[in-house]
Amino acid sequence: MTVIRKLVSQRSAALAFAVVAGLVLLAVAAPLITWIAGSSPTAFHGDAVDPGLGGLPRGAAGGISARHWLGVEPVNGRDVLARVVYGAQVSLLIAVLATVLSVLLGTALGLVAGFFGGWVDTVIGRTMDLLLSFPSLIFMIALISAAPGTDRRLLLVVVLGFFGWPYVGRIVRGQAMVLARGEFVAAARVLGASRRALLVREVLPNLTGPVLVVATMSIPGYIATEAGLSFLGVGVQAPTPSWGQMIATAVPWYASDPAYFLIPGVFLFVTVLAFNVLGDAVRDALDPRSQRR
Amino acid sequence: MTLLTVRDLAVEFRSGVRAVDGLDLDLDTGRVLGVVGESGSGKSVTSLAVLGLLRDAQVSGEIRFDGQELTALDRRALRRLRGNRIAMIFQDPLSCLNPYYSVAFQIAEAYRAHHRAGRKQAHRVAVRMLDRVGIPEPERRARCYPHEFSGGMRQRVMIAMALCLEPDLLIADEPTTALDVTVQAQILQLLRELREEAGTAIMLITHDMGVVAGLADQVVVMHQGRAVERGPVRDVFHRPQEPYTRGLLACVPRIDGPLPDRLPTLGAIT
Amino acid sequence: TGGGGGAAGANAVAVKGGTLHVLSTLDLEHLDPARNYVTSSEDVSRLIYRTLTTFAAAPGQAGGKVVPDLATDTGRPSDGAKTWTFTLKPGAKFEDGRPITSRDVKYGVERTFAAELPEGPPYARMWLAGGESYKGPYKDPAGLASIEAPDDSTVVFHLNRPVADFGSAVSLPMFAPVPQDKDTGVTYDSRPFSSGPYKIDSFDPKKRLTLVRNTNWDPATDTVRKGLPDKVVIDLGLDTAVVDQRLIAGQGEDANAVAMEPIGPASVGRVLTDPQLKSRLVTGDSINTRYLSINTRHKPLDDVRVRQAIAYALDKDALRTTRGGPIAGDLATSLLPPSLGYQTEDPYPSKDGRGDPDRAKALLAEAGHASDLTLTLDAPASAAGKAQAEAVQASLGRAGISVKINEISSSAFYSTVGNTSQEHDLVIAGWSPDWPGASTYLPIVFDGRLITSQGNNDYAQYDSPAVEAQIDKIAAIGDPAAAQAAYGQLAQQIMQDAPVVPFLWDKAPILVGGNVAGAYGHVAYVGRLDLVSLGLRK
Amino acid sequence: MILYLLRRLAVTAAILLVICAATFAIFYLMPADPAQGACGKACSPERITEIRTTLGLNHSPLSQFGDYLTGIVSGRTYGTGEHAVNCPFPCLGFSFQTNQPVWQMLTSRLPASFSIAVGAAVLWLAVGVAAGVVSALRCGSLWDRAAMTAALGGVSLPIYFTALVLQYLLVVQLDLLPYPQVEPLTTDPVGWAQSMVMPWITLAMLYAGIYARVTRGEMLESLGQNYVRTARAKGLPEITVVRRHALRPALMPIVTIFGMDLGALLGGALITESVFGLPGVGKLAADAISSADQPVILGVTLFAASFVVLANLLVDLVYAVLDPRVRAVG
Amino acid sequence: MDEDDQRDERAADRSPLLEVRNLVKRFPVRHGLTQRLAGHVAAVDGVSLTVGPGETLGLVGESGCGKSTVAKLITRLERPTSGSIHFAARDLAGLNETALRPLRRDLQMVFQDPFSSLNPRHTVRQILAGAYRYQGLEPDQPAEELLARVGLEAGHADRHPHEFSGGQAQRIGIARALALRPKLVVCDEPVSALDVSVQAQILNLLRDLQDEYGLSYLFIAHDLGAVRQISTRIAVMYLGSVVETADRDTLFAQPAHPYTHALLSAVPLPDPDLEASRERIVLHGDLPSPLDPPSGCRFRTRCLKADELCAAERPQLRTIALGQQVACHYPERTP
Ligand SMILES: Nc1ncnc2c1ncn2[C@@H]1O[C@H](COP(=O)(O)OP(=O)(O)OP(=O)(O)O)[C@@H](O)[C@H]1O
Ligand SMILES: Nc1ncnc2c1ncn2[C@@H]1O[C@H](COP(=O)(O)OP(=O)(O)OP(=O)(O)O)[C@@H](O)[C@H]1O
Ligand SMILES: [Mg+2]
Ligand SMILES: [Mg+2]
Repeated sequence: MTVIRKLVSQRSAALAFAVVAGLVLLAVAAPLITWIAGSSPTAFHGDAVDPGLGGLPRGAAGGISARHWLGVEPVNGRDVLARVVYGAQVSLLIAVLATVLSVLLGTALGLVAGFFGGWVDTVIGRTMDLLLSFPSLIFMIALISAAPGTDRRLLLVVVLGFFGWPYVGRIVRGQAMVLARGEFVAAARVLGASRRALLVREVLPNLTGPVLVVATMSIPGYIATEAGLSFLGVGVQAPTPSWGQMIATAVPWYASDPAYFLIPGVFLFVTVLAFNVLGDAVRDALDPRSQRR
Repeated sequence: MTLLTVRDLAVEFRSGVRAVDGLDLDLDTGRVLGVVGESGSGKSVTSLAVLGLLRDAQVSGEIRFDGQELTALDRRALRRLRGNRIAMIFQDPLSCLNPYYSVAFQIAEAYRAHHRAGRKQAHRVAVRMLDRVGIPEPERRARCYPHEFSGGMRQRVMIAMALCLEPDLLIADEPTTALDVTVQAQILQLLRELREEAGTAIMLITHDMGVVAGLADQVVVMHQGRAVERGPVRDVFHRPQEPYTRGLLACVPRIDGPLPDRLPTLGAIT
Repeated sequence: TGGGGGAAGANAVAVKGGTLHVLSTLDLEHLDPARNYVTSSEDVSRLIYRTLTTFAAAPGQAGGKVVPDLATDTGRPSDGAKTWTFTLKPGAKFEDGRPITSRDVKYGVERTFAAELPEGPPYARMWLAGGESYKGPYKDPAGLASIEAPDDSTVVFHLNRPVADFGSAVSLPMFAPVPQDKDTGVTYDSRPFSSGPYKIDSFDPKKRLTLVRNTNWDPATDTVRKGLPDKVVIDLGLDTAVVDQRLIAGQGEDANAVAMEPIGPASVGRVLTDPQLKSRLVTGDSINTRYLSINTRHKPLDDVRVRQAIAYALDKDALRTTRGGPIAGDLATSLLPPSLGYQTEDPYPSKDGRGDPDRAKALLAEAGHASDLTLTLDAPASAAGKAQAEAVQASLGRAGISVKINEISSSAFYSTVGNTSQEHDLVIAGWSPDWPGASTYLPIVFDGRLITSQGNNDYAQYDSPAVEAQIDKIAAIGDPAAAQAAYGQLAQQIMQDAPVVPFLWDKAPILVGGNVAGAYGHVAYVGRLDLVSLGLRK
Repeated sequence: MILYLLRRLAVTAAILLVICAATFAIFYLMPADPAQGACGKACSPERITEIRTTLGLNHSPLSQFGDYLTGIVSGRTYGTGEHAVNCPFPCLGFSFQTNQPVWQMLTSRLPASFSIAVGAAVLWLAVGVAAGVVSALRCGSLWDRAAMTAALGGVSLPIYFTALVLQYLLVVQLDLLPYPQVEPLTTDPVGWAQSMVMPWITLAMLYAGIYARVTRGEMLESLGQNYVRTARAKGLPEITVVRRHALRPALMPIVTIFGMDLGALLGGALITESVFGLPGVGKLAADAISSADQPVILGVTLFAASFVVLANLLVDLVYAVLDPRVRAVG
Repeated sequence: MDEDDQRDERAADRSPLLEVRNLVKRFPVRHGLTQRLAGHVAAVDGVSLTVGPGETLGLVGESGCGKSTVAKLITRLERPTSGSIHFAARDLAGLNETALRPLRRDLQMVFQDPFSSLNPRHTVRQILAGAYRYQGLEPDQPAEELLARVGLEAGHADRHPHEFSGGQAQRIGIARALALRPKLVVCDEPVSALDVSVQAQILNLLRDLQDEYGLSYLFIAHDLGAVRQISTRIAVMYLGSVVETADRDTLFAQPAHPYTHALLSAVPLPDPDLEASRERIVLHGDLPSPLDPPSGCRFRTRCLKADELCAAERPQLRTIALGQQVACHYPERTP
């Protein structure tokens, strides 16, 4: 709890926290927002675009109007606001779930590797090295495009989580290794603690800090990677919106309809930035050593 | 002749900690001043304050070295004084030596910072100093890196580095705390010899009353940033005036003399 | 915009020399004549090798006319169009100066039978007598007896059935001559031996093809190709936006450049609103029809009412907008485009082609599928493919049909949907006849007897005995005009069953650089520029 | 040391083998049939069988994998007879879509990737490390805060976003640069540089941010070390203290991440190359994936992984040279 | 050795609580980048010890001589390479963790670093409860009572370790060790990390607890003063082996091993006059590397008396006086 107090006492962190909270709210309240704005993320509005000009939105700045607060998509005239808020839902959910998955895997395996050492460590450590040396982006794309028919969102979570766990695992392993040599673990062993008790009761609670930090730090990474994969054409499938996919479809339009490109881009940037600031702040708050502000 | 005079020294950190609070010290040329006190009493901060090495801290009071007011010196002048006229050795010799450079390089570096000397010449000085502090095979060992030395050897290297410029004052901050007794005895012996040979004044910071007793002429007992008692070693050890000093002397279990059933302690449980 | 294929810089004079740049977003899939069966590759290969006949180098419908190329005429049929004789022009040479002989033509056609060289058109295998069992010259060096080369300049084809437009068929690259000693098998693809005005200097697939003048090409023997630039550089695999923007900016070398493909929807607005740019836009008609194919073998799509409901529901205008709006072509109302000279009335009309969801719902209700109808649409995983798929999704959604999109990698798209077990309910497809006319269209796409488990073209898996009988009947008609009229009726007959919903007759709006002359869209190359006529002004 | 090197190389080879096997396995899970891709539009069932035979797809996965590995070390031939396709050593597969050995495609793409990676690396190292050092020295100052905010911004910007905004500004709006194209350095140095500027900046913005932050952290760490205090106590000039005693140790972890980053980039900057349409290894991968050209995907994956793994090895060796603690015993 | 035990005045009538014989522990040592196996360190190289009921055996020696390893072997935090550890009539050396668990109640440990031996995430109450929990027992006394025993207040029970001073934290560590009412407590340098004044408090506390509960201690330290203060018998270690054991007073008055002698003379005395007059034996050189120990007598490289015999033959511990054993060919004191 002191962590949160420390966080809020920093202006930048408080701001980042507010942005993140706002985004989560935006994502959760997406149906409400679209209901208020009277739009839907999938409905076409052929009248809002000009087919004679290749489907460019009618009106200035990407068709921003009272009906479409953030304008419409070219060609099909879908409401950008609705897509942005629903996209937030998808992007955040994927990132959070991928984080959960990678943290679970990474913590469990890193803990076991660091604590037991020996061949267990060798096997897990080598696996992590292996995964880390994978050209993961290429691999993710190949993997995702190789598995048609499945729910892309689920697939993204699994793939991101799978390629992400070694980053968590490496940190946890290092920490667990130090902790396992700690005298309090020796003390518990002298008291007769079983290995499971040592892992779960003694070592694990001490990992919450570092795990919290990597988790916070990896969320922006996943948001960006999900967006990047969508950008490369293997993201969330239509008509479900995600920010990366919006940017990807906007790419050809960046010169003729910059607003369409900029709006999801700015949302993505701000989100990733906010999470990064927050991650930094969490790390500083948990690490008494660092006076790095 | 007084070499170092500290008057009303106060150090306050940005965090609000007042580590030193109105400290006075005097050290004569060629003498050894023992500064003792418990952990956190401000010994190290005092020594760093003398060298102007404190960061994030407000230093007030007078520090007069050989007639010069150090607090008034600009950075360049202070830098020229460091190493050259006032040298320092620290508690943990491993972390105080840069792991990336050979010990000879680090000694020569100190020499070259104050003398116009070529690499070769500085290296020769370094080897000579290593020899002088009792490192066997100095030629070969000069090219070694700190991690290849034992704790005692590293402290010898630190001493060699401190003494290569023949300073007037050596500040030794717990030079033997990290060492074993037999090695400590070696280092103390070395300091004794050096003091006799070179006449270097030493400010010896330690929490070990025995070390002070064996080396110092004068002693200052520090407690919570102040000097609670000062005087010639004999007086302070045999006739401590302050209860704190008395407690400090009594609570250390000794290897000689009568064996008390319970050790006297200083104050309440902390 | 309108028909006829506007020709930018038509009255400007192109001079000989210079380097022409072509900017392409695609790759040249195959340059080997045996495998070359994609319009853009065909267009490019016309610079490199010659065929017995070829299309006239002319804008508009005139370009659909087949004219002699290596041959002296468009072929002399005999034996009720079962035997076709061609005489080679004297003086035509390969890039090394050797004369082109009938044996080279015979060998070139024989190569197309080799399994190592797949993907080419099926006509030789279908029509040449004994073609079913011939395995190509690598396995069977004796050659195919039904191709005769009695002397150096005569080649005779013996067919297993009468083929009235065989003279058009030999315009395909597969009828290009290949000298046997220059055949490098599979690797011939990257360096075919030149008989046209240019030869390959270097080819880096997906990157760049550089063509330089073939000094042994004699313009006197060639009435079609102009061969003006000294060098043609084709950049491949560029981004659509980049091609558009480079040509819009038109600076430096890009003034000497043309686009290979139509401008992207995102650039339409900018080009059309700028008169200077608009003047550099060449719009070519094509004979391509795009349609939504409905798998008639899947339930409940076997019910014609459901298919008709889809035909009513489809918002053709939205689909066209994904391709750039009106400039991308006219809304299709029937199977055969007006550019082939057909009447076009829509059996499933709607206002402005926006679809009629109410009619659709009514039909669905009648068929008992008012709700809960979920269909899967196969779409290529390209930007355009996705945009079209979403448009289909949205417009059928209005009629209560929910559509799931199944993205398929572009390169595997046709082979996947051509696999009857892998194909889903709906496919966005289209057909461009191999030469103007319906004979390489309706009989191939809608003849249920041709459905194969793999490599299928009848994505609707439409199999109507009545239609098949009609196809056989038309095949026997000798008079081209009568055949054309009969195909028109056939098209209408097919439309009643709604196996496909045509939505667009393509046009190709293509940007050309300011210094390029002689640019026009060629109807046989889906409206894209006829590369053989291009030249630089200075 | 030689023994160690051999062992490391063996481990490296083993890792690559596993990566290779994993990638290979994925393609067996893939419903798309490589033969179907090569067969194309007008594909008859008989043809597909013949193609499968030529490609060896009728063998068991394991023996195909064996063939693949054999190909890498000794080259291989697809099909039989006079017109069989020869894929010389090192045969990372053969693309029947482009009719080129994958190795040839990779090597023809390498110069572009190399130019992008090395140029960007120089830029980000210069900017990132310098900014990080200054920030650490002026920790808490206005400059520090500004630089770190910028760095965080750089880290948070999606690459393709930066890339396109750059292109919009520099090319479309200001007309300062042409659209990136591939000009070989040797024939057209100016054109080469012009086309590289944007990829460099794009990548450098991201990595300079990362490096500035890491450098700052490491510098603060090393500035707090006792040996820095010793150096000051010796009376060394501050510049020497910083350069020799603080920066040098701080650079060690940077060497590690630099090696890894550069290794990964040499294996292709997927997004950057795709956005700017530069024909590097990354673009090759993207194209191969979109056209399901499996031999190429497999080859690129392996190729890119070898860079990472080799970079790993190299970093360790560099460490051994730079860090006497690692060097001495061994 | 049985005879020696019989001669031991305290343990004469009872069998020893802990009897360690020829304990050996080797660690593989890997080096550098290559992680090459450089050899084995014999951290403990044939140590024999006994601790009787109610007795405190002090174990002194310089850094790296293997004191902590002995402690870890006895508490079975490490598995011995060879040798036996008889405790409560069982040999701990070969037992597995499950078999050890009940025995652990009687054999507890206090660690050097008071903070790192307490789990920073647990409250004091949780830490103390762990003692029972890990044994599968219900706590028989509340945390407050345990705290009171070591001189802490009940209010401290719900705090986290970092809220305590070093001395207080060490008291918590002691309370934890005592929760199960063990017979023997191994204390591995329990006071070295503490300030002098706090050191005295902890030493007094240990003494009080011993009197109260009849505990035995194996008290490890490098500080001879502290060892003298608390021990009844003292063993001196050098490079993995015990070179001398003696009653406390004998050891300080008449050290028999040259190393013990040098060690005692190296301890600075807090008395300027004594310091000035005292005869100093300054050993030359460093402790040899345990990776590559000298042949014969381990101490010979630094010993003034060493000769060929010392290089050739490793001296065994032998009794030279009542309660005094020494491993030296030329002890200062002969029987
Ligand atoms: N950089 C700093 N910032 C804030 N407080 C500090 C800093 N350095 C030292 N202090 C505080 O100043 C006080 C005196 O510290 P100092 O290091 O001088 O003690 P010491 O007598 O040398 O103790 P020890 O024997 O443990 O070395 C301590 O309370 C310490 O917490
Ligand atoms: N796990 C281990 N692996 C390898 N060597 C070890 C291990 N533990 C201890 N050693 C080595 O064994 C020797 C004895 O170590 P030990 O910790 O027992 O010494 P100590 O007497 O307790 O020293 P200190 O006074 O520094 O605590 C040392 O040389 C040490 O380096
Ligand atoms: Mg200190
Ligand atoms: Mg120890």
